[in-house]
Amino acid sequence: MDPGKLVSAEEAVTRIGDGATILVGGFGLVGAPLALIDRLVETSNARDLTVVSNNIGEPERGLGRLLRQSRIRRGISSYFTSNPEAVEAVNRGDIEATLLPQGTFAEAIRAGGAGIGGFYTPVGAGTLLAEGKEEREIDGVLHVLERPIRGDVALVYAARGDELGNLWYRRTARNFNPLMATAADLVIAEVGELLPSGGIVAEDVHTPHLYVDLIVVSP
Amino acid sequence: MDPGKLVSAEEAVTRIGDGATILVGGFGLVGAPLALIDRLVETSNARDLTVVSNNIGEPERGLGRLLRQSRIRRGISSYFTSNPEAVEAVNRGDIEATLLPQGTFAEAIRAGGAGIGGFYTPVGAGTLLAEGKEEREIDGVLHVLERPIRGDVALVYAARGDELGNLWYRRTARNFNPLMATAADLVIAEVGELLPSGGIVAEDVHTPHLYVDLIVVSP
Amino acid sequence: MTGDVKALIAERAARELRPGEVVNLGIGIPNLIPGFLGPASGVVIQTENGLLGVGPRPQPGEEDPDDIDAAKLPVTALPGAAYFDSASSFAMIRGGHVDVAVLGALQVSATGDIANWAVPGKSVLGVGGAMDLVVGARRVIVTMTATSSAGEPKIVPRCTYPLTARGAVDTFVTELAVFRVQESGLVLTEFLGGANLEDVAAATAAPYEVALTN
Amino acid sequence: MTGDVKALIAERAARELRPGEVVNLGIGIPNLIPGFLGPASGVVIQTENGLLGVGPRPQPGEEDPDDIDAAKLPVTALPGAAYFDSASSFAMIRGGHVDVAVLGALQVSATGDIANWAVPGKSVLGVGGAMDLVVGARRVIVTMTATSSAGEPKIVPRCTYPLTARGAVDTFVTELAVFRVQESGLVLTEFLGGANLEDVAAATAAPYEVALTN
Repeated sequence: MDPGKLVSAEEAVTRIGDGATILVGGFGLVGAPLALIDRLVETSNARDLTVVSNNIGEPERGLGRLLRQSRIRRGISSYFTSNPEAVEAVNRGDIEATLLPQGTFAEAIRAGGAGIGGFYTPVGAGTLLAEGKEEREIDGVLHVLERPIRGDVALVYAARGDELGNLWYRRTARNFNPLMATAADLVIAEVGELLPSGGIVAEDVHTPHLYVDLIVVSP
Repeated sequence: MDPGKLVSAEEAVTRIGDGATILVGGFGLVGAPLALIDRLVETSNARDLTVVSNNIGEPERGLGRLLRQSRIRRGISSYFTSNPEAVEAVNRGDIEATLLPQGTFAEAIRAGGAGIGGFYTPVGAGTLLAEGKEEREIDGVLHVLERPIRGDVALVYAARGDELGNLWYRRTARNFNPLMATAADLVIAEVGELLPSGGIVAEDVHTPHLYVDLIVVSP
Repeated sequence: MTGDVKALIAERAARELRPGEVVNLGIGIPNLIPGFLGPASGVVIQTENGLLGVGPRPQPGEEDPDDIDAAKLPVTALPGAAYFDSASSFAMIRGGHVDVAVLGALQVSATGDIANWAVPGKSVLGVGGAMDLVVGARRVIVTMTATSSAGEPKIVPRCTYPLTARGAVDTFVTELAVFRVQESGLVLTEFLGGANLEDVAAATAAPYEVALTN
Repeated sequence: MTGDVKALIAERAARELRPGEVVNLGIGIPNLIPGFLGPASGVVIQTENGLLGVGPRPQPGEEDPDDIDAAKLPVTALPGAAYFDSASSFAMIRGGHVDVAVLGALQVSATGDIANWAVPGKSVLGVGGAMDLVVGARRVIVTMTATSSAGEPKIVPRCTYPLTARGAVDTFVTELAVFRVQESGLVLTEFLGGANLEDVAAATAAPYEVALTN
């Protein structure tokens, strides 16, 4: 029905421009759209990227490759520490780091996709991570106001996708992918297996197809 | 593994006390836990209830039966209008009505279950439904601050449940049920079919079992 | 309002929808639109009670009790449909992922304000998803008769009924004309059902320009 | 810290968990706890990267690349397990649906403050789910050695390291003792590994009462 969504990884990453904010799925490398990242590293020249991802890959793997190319200007993440090279890059001042508690990070991306202007969470209130943010007591508990996160492009990975763009994630490879698929102007889904339309049980679609703009099949 | 969750509908509704706030799933009667509601009507005397439900049933059906018994003190809903008797009861002053846009209603229940202290939505800002609520401009758009909704007890319906309490909802009977299952101190799930533990594919569990306290099998 | 008038409006509104667009249809005239969309229209229908990919009405006797739309009428689901909960559905709507909302109105203003949920002096006890839809959908089309049953124009300089949202509507389709809300003001772009300038003038209380596009 | 010390702490912490409780286990000592839970413990393990019902580590060669825990180590899933996305997982945690979080700490105070994610003077670039867990879990158990590798007591009158959360911790388990944070102040309820009052006094900088429960 919508054959226009299916493209090559190389073609897909041409849609990422200089200065873009990209949301990248995965918890560590599990559920990360590795073919898309590799093509971004190898065939795109987009620079000054803001990367929103729970981790910045590992040395030489995933987003760690992009980091080595000095193409990341800013990272928004809950755990830079899993890639020592990301920590070094931040400490050298090569990339700007915004750290969020992992649940706030997830919720802020969900809010970005859901048209929520901001939300109050008790997590992080009264700590270093609330500095510069509005805080208020709600029912006697200190909360911090967090803002939604959106991207220009989201790169997500799903084990299964159908031709319409419905997605189904396998085991813990789901993680941030469904949230990120809602929160970017252009959503590129890398799928392990491409099914005909309707190949995912309608109740068990994790990401409905309206969120997905382009589909790339993993090599 | 947790046989203690399985009870009769009659036993389950004894857990609803006078003055309780109850969250009741369903869009109209579709996805409403009708056996639980019927037992609440027929075997419980709990009064002065606050009912949080998208609709207040229909005359003589679902929550409409409870309404006829004058046991509802307050309704929080997006659409009282679908039961003319609910409208009459409000107009007579018999029940207090709190009206919310349907998306705000859903999001507030989700927030109640997710530990969110409040959220800003553009929906309803500047209208009658924002009266008495805090409003602020975010990125040039007027938003209204909405508070989370929680209940003492949630009554939900799922086509399938397993012995642990994992739930799977069928077609549009899902609606508010998964949200309500997260947002009450005691969650009672009426299930159409009871499966052994693991009878729902792990990726396709809609409500993980930790949310469910009691399971009742539909007659 | 006769069935002919409703059909006229629905047919014209259907032509506003483009292949691939995700559309939410309100109760009343908008619910007639699917009858005017060809099978190859490519329009995808979302219903806010939790289904993307609404198909035709089922044959009598083939209704599935769990498959309804927001009007609580039986529906079918097309291959590739997806079901989701109400928070997810309104996240979709509020988040701008539904391309078009088509819904009725009691009043609309020349600047796209809409009042469609409450009448002054009556208790306001039903809003449903109307506010979410007009705020969240990328394009909002109002389908309505030009005047109320009392003969009052519904297109007014300023809504006197309680607002659903301000500046939210892009297009009005009545039995007389199509109007576009533009930066410069309201523009009549097309006559319908053989109406002329005089007919529209008599049924419209707000100022508008005329710039026919066909 | 020797393996014996870690095992001692993990074993004692395991006995804090009750059948039916949903527990999230942090990296390090907490990750040893499953080894001390019998198969009939009834404890359900949640990992914040999206799995409720974590089972034993897989046999070598039987790892599934999509099945990991928050420490990024391979896990299995038990029958009746459920997977979910990260927003749902932290909704579960923040919303108070996880009964117990067990995690390590750099410092804790007599009032239950905890510092476990940042060292002063170093860049703070990793927080993960620690803040969400200590705020959201109904009961928070800290497992840690009594003193730092430099020999400094970790139980202090007031945390000098950046806080993870204030007043969040209920129980500390070290290799020397079990402490409960109560309204009245910190209470030592049990000695571990043959330690005595003197050992604990030397390793503890915060004031505490002693009220042995066994």
